Amino acid sequence: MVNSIELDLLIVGSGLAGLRAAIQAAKTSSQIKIGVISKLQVMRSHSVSAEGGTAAVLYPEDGDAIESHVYDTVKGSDFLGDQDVIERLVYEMPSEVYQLEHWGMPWSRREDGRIGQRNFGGYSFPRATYAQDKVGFYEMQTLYDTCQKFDNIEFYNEWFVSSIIHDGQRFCGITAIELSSGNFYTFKAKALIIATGGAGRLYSFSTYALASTPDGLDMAFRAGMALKDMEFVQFHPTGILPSGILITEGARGEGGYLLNKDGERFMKRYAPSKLELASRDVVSRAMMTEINEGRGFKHETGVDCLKLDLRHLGKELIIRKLPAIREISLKFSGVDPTNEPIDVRPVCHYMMGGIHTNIDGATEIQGVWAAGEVACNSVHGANRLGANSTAECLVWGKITGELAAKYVLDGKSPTPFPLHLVAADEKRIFDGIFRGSGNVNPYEARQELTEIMNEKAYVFRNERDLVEGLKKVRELRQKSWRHVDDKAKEYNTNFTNVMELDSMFRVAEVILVGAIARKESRGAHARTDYPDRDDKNFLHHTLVYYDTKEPILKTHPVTITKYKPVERKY
Amino acid sequence: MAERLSNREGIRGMANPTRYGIERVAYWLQRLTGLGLLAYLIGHIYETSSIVNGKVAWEKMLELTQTPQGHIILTIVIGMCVYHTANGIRVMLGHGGIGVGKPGEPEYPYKAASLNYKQRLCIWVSIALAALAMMYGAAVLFGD
Amino acid sequence: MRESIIMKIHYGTALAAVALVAVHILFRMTQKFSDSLSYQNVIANYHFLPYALMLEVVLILLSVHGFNGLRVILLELKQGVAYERAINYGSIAATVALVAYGSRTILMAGMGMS
Amino acid sequence: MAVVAIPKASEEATSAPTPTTQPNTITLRISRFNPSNDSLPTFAEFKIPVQKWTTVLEAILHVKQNLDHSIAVRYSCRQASCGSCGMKINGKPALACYTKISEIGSKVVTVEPMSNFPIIRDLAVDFKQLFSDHKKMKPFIMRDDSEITPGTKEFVQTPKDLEKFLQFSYCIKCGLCNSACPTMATDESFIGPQGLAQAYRYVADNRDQGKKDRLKIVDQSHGIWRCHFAGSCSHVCPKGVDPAMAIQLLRGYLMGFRK
Ligand SMILES: Cc1cc2nc3c(=O)[nH]c(=O)nc-3n(C[C@H](O)[C@H](O)[C@H](O)COP(=O)(O)OP(=O)(O)OC[C@H]3O[C@@H](n4cnc5c(N)ncnc54)[C@H](O)[C@@H]3O)c2cc1C
Ligand code: HEM
Ligand code: SF4
Ligand code: F3S
Ligand code: FES
Repeated sequence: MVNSIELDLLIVGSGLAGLRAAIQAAKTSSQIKIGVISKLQVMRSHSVSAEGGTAAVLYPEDGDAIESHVYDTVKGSDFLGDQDVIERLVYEMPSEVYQLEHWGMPWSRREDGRIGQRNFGGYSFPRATYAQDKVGFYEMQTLYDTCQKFDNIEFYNEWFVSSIIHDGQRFCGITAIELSSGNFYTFKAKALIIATGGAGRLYSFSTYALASTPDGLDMAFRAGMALKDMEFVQFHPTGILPSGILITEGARGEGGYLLNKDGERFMKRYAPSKLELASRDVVSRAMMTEINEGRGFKHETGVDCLKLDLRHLGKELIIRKLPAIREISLKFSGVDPTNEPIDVRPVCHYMMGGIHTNIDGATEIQGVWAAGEVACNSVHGANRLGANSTAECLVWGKITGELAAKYVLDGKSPTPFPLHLVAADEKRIFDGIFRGSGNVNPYEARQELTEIMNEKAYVFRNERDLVEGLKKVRELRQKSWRHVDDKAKEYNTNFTNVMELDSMFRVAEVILVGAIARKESRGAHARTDYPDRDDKNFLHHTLVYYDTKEPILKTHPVTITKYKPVERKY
Repeated sequence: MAERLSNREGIRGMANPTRYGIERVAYWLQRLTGLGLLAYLIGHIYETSSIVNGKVAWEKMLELTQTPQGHIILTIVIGMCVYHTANGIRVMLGHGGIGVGKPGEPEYPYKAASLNYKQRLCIWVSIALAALAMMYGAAVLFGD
Repeated sequence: MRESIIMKIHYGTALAAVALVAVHILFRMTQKFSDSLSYQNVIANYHFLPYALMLEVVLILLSVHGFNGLRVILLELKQGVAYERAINYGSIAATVALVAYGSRTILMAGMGMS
Repeated sequence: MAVVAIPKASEEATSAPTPTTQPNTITLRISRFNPSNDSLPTFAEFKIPVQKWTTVLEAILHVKQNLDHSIAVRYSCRQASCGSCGMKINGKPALACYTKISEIGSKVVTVEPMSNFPIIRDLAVDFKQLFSDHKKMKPFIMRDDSEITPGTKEFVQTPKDLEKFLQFSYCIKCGLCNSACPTMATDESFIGPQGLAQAYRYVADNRDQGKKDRLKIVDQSHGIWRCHFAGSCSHVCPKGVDPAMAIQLLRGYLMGFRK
């Protein structure tokens, strides 16, 4: 018999989006029971690593403007962002910043006691609101701590959610494993918010937390929801070697230079006006071009890289404004940025794509919303601007939290719970994975998969590589890695790791399929064989649906309100 | 059993002063000397109570303490008393938030401001004072 | 009682004791240490009322401080409602007992009952 | 045009990070214990290769991935910002992802679960008490107008005001302080340095008005007075939070030394 827990609203994921949604739902009604379920403990989600800032228009009196933020984002998205969605983000953001401030967020301050903002890539005004260089951490802490005010939010720490259960139209519940005991549970509820974050661990060189695997994307995908625009993967220009830990764009925002082997600030040749602060896709491509043309450095690990120079900023500024950067490079690379440049290389950093939602974050299943990085409401289009993602998490956390709570209060009569789906899922994971057998080490398979992605679907892509990558992924997937050698029930992360791998294969395939189909270069998706943007044939979103054989591709129109696509220059 | 399941370090962990720097040693000494002084206080009151039983009883009691062992114990008590008093005053001020440093933005590699040199100096001074007092006391006691 | 009040007493007794214990020890130093402990001298001390009173005060201060210190240690060693209640009342009882026993000496020696 | 020239497919150089320097070999001893099957923890030993930048977490994951899949260990960010990977490394509490094998200076590295937390399995420990004590400290801004209305701007807070509590906001809830504290070693009801430091973090925030409430909460028989300023918490804190300072400053209010 499967254990069962009944709640009103389920939120899967305790990152920024999940926590913001929980607070909003709890504020909307103290009557509904809210469960925040995460495979990690609270405050361990990837969001704590966000460093640089959160974009918002706070100072119109100093020259910033809503329209400017909207246009910067539209342009950053290479015109693939839905403009109504972008407007919503920009309009909602200032109050989110103030709300966080009222909840205790330690935003860095100007001398006059007002909130501080810094420069960020792709913006025409310094509007990245910052709290040193630990923005995501402080936001998480503020939200988590604020959650403690509410008695109707319950945290389920270290529960691995495996599937979404619905009756074809309406949401019914989820299945999950409690890690500490290993027991399998059903959660029944009226509404669900998926906030499981990004999936950057699909790449071997990545800024993401080790837990950022596509389980959430995959559970929605398997449940019949579309994944949208998955081919757009952002590569951040400055991942430190050898670990791939992020050096925030704030480092360039404060005035850092990128240098090649000749000591040249090469960005002047690629983006003469914005230089290092052009949008990320542009900078990453410039860096890979420098490296490919032989002007890179060789790191002692054998990897090609370039240098990020902060020395001219002065020790005082670095310590005050970029303490975490200094700490990371001292600790993990043994380099003190106050007197030595840092070795960096473009690194997998963000997924523009995600679960297809509308402007409200609603998915195609009634009662299911998605928020944060896992969702794709098309606010980022083909390339996200830095500092817009934590913003997205906050805004759609709030929106979906409120809508889901209201939906619960509306109290549609429950449909009979499809117990057979629970049984099927139990069979899938316990018979198919836990009791599986084989001789391929799943961890080696995972390593190989992520290396294929890194090689074949990196900053520059082409037909041959992508097709070969897809073929390799499919071959690898056929191998017998689907087994769990750890037979214990308690805290069996071997088991969850293999489930994660299972989801990685499906989502990697979606990325490759989408990338092959998009025969143009737009935003983060740069094809050497189709170097130009093609608005005639590809100004649309990619939707991918699950099918037992091969994923099914569809398209979806882009919403354009004010800004017609033009050529993108920085 | 419960102790193991909760994985608490237990008394041995509490009473092990070796791992976390001089502040932990100071804590440990404060406890030890506190307990030692309490034991002495009880003994001392028992000792002095003999006076109500007359001169003979009193002198018999005194004799008991005026042995080399008795002198060693008294010397230790002197040391304990001085250390516990001096360090006690440091701890008391610390508990009131005095001399524990000022909050700021710590720089990596982090050094806790509350474990500052003033605190460490005071600890060493307490230990040194106790040692001096013990030497003086021993000189007086054994000098007789 | 609020813990802060108890602990203020703990610190207060300690501070007051510092001064008084110093006097007590200095009395031992007014002459050769062993002479100071001769029966006559000690009895004379007890008959000197201010000194006897001071001894009484020191006795109370140190008993309160010492047994409260012991209570703190014991509270930290083990937890449980019954245990903690026993420790709390036990330490009060021990304090009272020690003070009573010590006062008996001071009283009897001071009144010249021996 | 500022668009980046895209190289021909053939010109692309792809390079996966493959180390070229020679690895060292060390012995990693991992404490193994599953309370439902075992009566006592045991050690499993592994010989593994390490580079100069290899962290203890990477070493453990190397074992998990290649030698024994069943090791239970908690991790996430691998950059000392999530607080998952606290454990005892050669006897002292530390973050595994923040301790390089090369800085330990020993050929044998022993990892055990943090003390003072119940063991779930192997290196993974139970944080229920820490989270619930944190919640008891009312770790949020207490004032009537903490929800904004249209047009609300920020509460003014100068960099100086910020400095009074920012340091204590660094806490990543890793629990190392609680595992080092001597009171925690025996006192199951003690709030612990993590919670007490967070109580001070909010008290010291000029936007907060909940000082009285929180002082009352910590002023209990297993509250703030069970800290003896042993400093071990600050000694092991990986983020420079300095809980010992926070606790003494908070107690300053109760002692009447601070207003
Ligand atoms: C290093 C780095 C720096 C960044 N800096 C910035 C920045 O400066 N500004 C900015 O705007 N953005 C930044 N970003 C992006 C931003 O941090 C993320 O997009 C955002 O934090 C995502 O938050 P989230 O709430 O969607 O998901 P996450 O924080 O990733 O949370 C996902 C949650 O889902 C849970 N989960 C996942 N799968 C399951 C499952 N199967 N069962 C149960 N639970 C599950 C996880 O446990 C976790 O709690 C940065 C990203 C990186 C990698
Ligand atoms: C006269 C000077 C003294 C001073 C200034 C003093 C000060 C202190 C202080 C500040 C503490 C609290 C330590 C803490 O909470 O961490 C303490 C604890 C203690 N004191 Fe004293 N004390 C003195 C004398 C004595 C004497 C004479 C005795 C014996 C009767 C004694 C017994 C104890 C005990 C048992 C403790 C508990 C130890 C602990 O909690 O660690 N003290 N003292
Ligand atoms: S205070 Fe420091 S050691 Fe304690 S939980 Fe917070 S970060 Fe960890
Ligand atoms: S180690 Fe414990 S005793 Fe106090 S100073 Fe830190 S909480
Ligand atoms: S893994 Fe996040 S702190 Fe070590």
